[in-house]
Amino acid sequence: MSRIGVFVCHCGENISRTVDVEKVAAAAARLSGVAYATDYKYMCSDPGQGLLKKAVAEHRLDGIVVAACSPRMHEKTFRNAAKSAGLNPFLCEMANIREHCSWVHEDREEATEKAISIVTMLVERVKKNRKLVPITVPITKRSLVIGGGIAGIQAALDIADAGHEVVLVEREPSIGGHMAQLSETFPTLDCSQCIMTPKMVDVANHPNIRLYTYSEIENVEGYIGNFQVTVRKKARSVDMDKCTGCGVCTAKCPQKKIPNSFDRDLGMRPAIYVPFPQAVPNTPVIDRANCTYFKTGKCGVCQKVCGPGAVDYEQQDELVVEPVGAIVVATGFELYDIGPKPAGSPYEGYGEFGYGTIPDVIDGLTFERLASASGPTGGKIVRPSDGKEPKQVVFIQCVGSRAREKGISYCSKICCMYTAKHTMLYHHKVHDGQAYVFFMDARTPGKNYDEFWRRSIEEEEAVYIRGMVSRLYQKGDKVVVMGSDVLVGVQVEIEADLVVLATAVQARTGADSLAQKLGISYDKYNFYSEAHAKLKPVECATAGIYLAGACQGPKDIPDTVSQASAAAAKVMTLFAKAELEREPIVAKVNERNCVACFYCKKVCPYGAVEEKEIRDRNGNLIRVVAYVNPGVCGGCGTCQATCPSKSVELDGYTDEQVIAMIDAL
Amino acid sequence: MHAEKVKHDFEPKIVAFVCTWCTYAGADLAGTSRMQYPSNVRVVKFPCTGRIDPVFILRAFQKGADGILVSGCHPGDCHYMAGNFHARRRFAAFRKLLEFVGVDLARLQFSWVSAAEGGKWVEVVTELTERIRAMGPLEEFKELELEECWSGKIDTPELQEAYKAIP
Amino acid sequence: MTNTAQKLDTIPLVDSGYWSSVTEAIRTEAERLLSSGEVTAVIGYRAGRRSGTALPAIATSPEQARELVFSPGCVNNLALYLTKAKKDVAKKGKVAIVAKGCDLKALAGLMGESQLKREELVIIGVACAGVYGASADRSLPLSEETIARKCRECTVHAPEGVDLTAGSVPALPQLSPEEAEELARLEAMTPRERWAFWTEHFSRCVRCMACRQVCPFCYCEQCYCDRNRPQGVETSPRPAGNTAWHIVRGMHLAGRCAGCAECERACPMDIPLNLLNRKMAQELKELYGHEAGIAPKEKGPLAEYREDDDQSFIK
Amino acid sequence: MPKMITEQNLRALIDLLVKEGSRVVGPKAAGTMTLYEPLAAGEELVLTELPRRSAKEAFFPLCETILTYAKGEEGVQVNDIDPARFPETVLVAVRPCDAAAPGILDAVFSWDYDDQFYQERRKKTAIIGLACTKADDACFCTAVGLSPAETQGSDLFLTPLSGGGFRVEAVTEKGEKLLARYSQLFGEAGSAQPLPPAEPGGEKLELARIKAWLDANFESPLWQEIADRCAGCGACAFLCPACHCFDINDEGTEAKGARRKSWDACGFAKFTNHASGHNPRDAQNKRYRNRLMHKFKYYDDKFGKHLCTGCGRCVRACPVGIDIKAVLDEINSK
Repeated sequence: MSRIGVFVCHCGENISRTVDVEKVAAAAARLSGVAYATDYKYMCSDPGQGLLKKAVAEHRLDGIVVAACSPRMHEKTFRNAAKSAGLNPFLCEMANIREHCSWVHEDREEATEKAISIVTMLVERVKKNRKLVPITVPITKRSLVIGGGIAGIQAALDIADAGHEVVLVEREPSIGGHMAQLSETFPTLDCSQCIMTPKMVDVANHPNIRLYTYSEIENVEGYIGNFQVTVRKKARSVDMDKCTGCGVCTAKCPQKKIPNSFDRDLGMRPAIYVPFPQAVPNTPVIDRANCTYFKTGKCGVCQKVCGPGAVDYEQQDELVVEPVGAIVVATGFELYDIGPKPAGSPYEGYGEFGYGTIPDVIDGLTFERLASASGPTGGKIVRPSDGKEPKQVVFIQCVGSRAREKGISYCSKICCMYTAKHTMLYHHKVHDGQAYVFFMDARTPGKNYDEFWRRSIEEEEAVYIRGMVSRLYQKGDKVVVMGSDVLVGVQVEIEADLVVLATAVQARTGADSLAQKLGISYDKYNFYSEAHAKLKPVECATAGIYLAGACQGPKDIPDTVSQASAAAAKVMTLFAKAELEREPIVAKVNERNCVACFYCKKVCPYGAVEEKEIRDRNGNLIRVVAYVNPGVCGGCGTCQATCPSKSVELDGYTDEQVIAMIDAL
Repeated sequence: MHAEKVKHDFEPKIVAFVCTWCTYAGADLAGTSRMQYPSNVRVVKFPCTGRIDPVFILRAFQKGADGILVSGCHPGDCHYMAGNFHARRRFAAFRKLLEFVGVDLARLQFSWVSAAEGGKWVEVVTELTERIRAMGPLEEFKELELEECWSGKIDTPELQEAYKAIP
Repeated sequence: MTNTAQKLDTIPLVDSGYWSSVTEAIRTEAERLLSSGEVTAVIGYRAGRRSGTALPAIATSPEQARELVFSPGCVNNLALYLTKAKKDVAKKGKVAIVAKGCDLKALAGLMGESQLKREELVIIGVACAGVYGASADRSLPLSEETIARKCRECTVHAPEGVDLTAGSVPALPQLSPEEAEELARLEAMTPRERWAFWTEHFSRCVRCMACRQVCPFCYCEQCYCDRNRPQGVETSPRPAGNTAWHIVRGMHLAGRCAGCAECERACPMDIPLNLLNRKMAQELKELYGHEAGIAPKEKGPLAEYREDDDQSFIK
Repeated sequence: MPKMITEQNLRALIDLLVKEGSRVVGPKAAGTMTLYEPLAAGEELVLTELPRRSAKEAFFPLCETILTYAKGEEGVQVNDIDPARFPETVLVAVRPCDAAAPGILDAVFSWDYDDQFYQERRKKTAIIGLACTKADDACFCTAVGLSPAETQGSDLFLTPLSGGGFRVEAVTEKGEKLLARYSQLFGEAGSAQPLPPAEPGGEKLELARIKAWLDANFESPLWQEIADRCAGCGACAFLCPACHCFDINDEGTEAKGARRKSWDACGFAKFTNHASGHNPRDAQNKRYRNRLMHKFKYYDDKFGKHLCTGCGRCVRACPVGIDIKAVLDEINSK
């Protein structure tokens, strides 16, 4: 006979307001196998936990049901309390009578009745719970960082500085990401490159960092502490070991008219190129799609001029397998394309803003390149159409962001600040120019942010117009901006020389397919999901994978760097242990009953099921059975539901436990 | 204005088999958002819909459930990558079998409710409860549960009374 | 005239020479296999004591091979004897098996479930004209009246992928698909009517487990429905437990059943069990294009998925 | 002077018995077959076919509840099923092979343990037997010492008459009482001749010889040979009029439930499975051997009877064609 203890929590009044907790405790006390039942104001408080521990000893309890909030909230708390009372923590269960009962029902009688029935089900379940012991698995103390922007760089440097090897994988030929494209940064107006490039160099020189640029993640297998990551090193056509970075090839390349995407297509680059002068590594890459040699088989100039003989047209993609114990995902963002609705995109476009058809309508990142001293115009702000200095510039905020009708309802977070910065940069460079900003409201929560924004208005003379723009059109060499000023209540029409759109930050194209390789979840905008919005903002629900930067959601640089360091800290925490302890919610095979049909193996999403040979003392094969690798098993239980004879069972969710609950209905 | 609480003649037993990551969390969200829904539903938590054995559905019907909800993560959102895909096929097949045996499928609801869809949880549970309330108790299984083979049937009223007390 | 109709029903589907030629082919091959030592046993049929009956036989010597027969009484799916449920036969070593088309599907299914290896098996395929139904009058020849329901819709008279085919398929008339018609009749009923149909049948079930024991796919060491901790399905032969048992059985066989209808034939209470299996097969074909065939499949329809599988039933 | 009853009156007798509150059980159409089932009216009686299941169910139900329990405020409450309340039953048109069975089973159900459930039902049941006038190739009652006209086991025995109706014979006191009580329905037999009894074919068995062989052949290749074919189901045992093994199961939860007794079969792999996991009859050959030994040796050793009435049901039902008569023939010839 079981000796279960039932503890009914009032949760202040959160539960007791609608549930008669005393009645629940009294009903629980009458249940078969319940040795003790009580109610208490706050079970999660110290005295509450103390009460539980005392009861375990006094009443020799062998199982506990805490009827309180969601197990997602406090299961750990109470299992730890049970553990410190000398009970196996897995003999403690929570009956959710708050989120699933008191908060969602008003009728006291009904809610009380439901609470009693929830407690009854959990009591029956606990009777069938078994003691479980945490599983330990070894940890490979190397880390993978995906993405070489500021987030990835920061995370990689922190982990590497702690003495652990880091594999940093970047898709582009150089690390640096979006931050390398920026001119100056808010709210201090530091030169982005000045603070960024030293970090890039640190990465290149760090003995603990193995850098793969122009590379992508091909495949990820394994689990926390033991991932096997396959990296595809795309053919660069230049041997990185031989190349000295002298730059002769790029200078001699006859094909020079290729729009440079790093400069938002404003500048041109050759077919063999480094994306920007401070690139790390400073090794060129051949853009095979635009290279004459690759297109026609003729040319070959770069190879001829290369002193060290580094140019290699025959180079193939290479697959490298890296064993790592933790993964930091820092793949960043891209900007919302505001042209006419692209085919297949879930978002409505902004055809009415003429982007792509009116040359002097640009986005914020393009403006950054115009304002950048190392940009295509050398930092001179000119119009793309005719190279003239614009005297009236209209900035439009929330283009795409917070536009539910266009398919995106979130705030991109950084646009208010960078637009304020843009008006300043513009005013610094074009003293007689006038900046106008159409905005919904200014969001400036951050250290020195509001001051910065006010300065753009008060000192840098930007004119902020609260209202939305309805249409843009070309009139002569001007772009007419038609909008409304909702404060004054009038229609506004401005003949601008240049229009800058603060377009929404969105997840990278292909973010979903990377997530599927990694086995992490993502939201409907393809931003990666953290395990808990508040308490686990860096961890993914998939153990051993952490998030840094804008791949999780729009972020500015300070937040990105903070999160990157936090992710690094999480990795270091993991690596601080010799072995990893994991929840023992894993499947186990009953070898006696297993008939080796291997349906479990066919359905296991983790590839955790292996074929195990059972041999006699002389080594003769008796039979083959299934074996679940506890380190690899994710604990979903699909195997058990599929196994016809239930010869594989998921600890913590056994048939006995489930059927006990059903029978207690 | 506070609406008068309506008392119904029949309050169905509704059982919900849910995964812990999406639907259980969605139901939690409905709670933290203080949404209101009928109190008929009893939740049985699983790690994943992939763990939900059709036997559980059958057993719950046998043990008195008038309606059953099975709910998990939307396709592509499974915490375990593919558990819900396997579950989807399994239940697509199982519901056909139940239907063929004569179970009215209006009593068996499947849904995807994400951790963010507290509102959808409320909607699904409310709709199912109301539907079953209108349909009345699931007599088929309840009658069957009391049935005996002729030779083991207890004919006297006293024994029948005693017998009825058995689950 | 009813008389003529009656006669049409009882006209032999094949002439008796067909049976003896298949029998002779099986005997010759079995004798060869056993005397050469290629196999240690041949699983086939021999004649029963009662006229018109045949029963599974395991021939281990050339003399016993001469006793093998093929007749309309050879109703059993011998694939059963290669499963783990029949460990004793497996112990005999490499074996040969006589298999009708429907049995071949079961063999393929077992191979897909890692229970058999093709290379460890000699298959003597039978060019099969059909066998008796469970209630047939065995004093009559195989005719439209006496043929088993499953054989009326057989699509695998000629075996494929076998080591030797015994006999050749005679010309056979098209027979009306009785089982398909019965299935359609049930599908057209209301749920209440179907419930009445099935619960009446299930209430007669005595839980003799013949359906399970003759099923080539019920090779579990420990049947789920025999468990008592937990008791997922009541073991007592009461209508409730019987219904649960047959539903669970139907589900466990969904996507695996090869359609041999042995469960139905073995049932002493005449429960039309194959209708359940057939219904599931039909649904899985419609939903996922799955069909039991004579080529082993790596995964069954319920062990795989497509991201765009139908989910119109999910809210 | 022998009595007779017309078919019409036989049906009227059933109607009358039902009206008086008796449970009347007899062959009744059930789907594709005939089964012994309670009759609501005389017209339901089927006289042409041997029921698929035996009549043992009337004494030894397929599944019966022996107690129920519920845990309440004052501890566990147990409700024992009281056999005294079992209904008075008349079994009608029982074939000799079925009628002979209770006479065999009485021994075991009143041996070391008095099975009240069986005995009470037995006491309250009157059996009206019916002679067989046709047999099929599975029937072998004559081979095991019975016959299609055997009256043993019946209280009242009916033999079909050539001109219709049945000659009626009171075999026991119970039968005579029935005859007296409903005398209005019975007439004088007159000169109508009984139809000749059926003649089951097949070899006669020397049961003593068979037993002698069984005594000496606990180990024999025969058992493995049969086991190789046996699928391990319970069809034979469940249809057999003499098989009487049962299992007792508690079904329900800790809070409430029922203890049920239901048929079991020695062919099942888990039949002798111990709680420890040990299974003394761990292979099918041991199980089939036990089946035959129990029927023709152990029961004989203990009670001087054999557990077979030659009804042939197991022969007809075995899905893998195991024919107990053929097995006995083989042993007989050894």
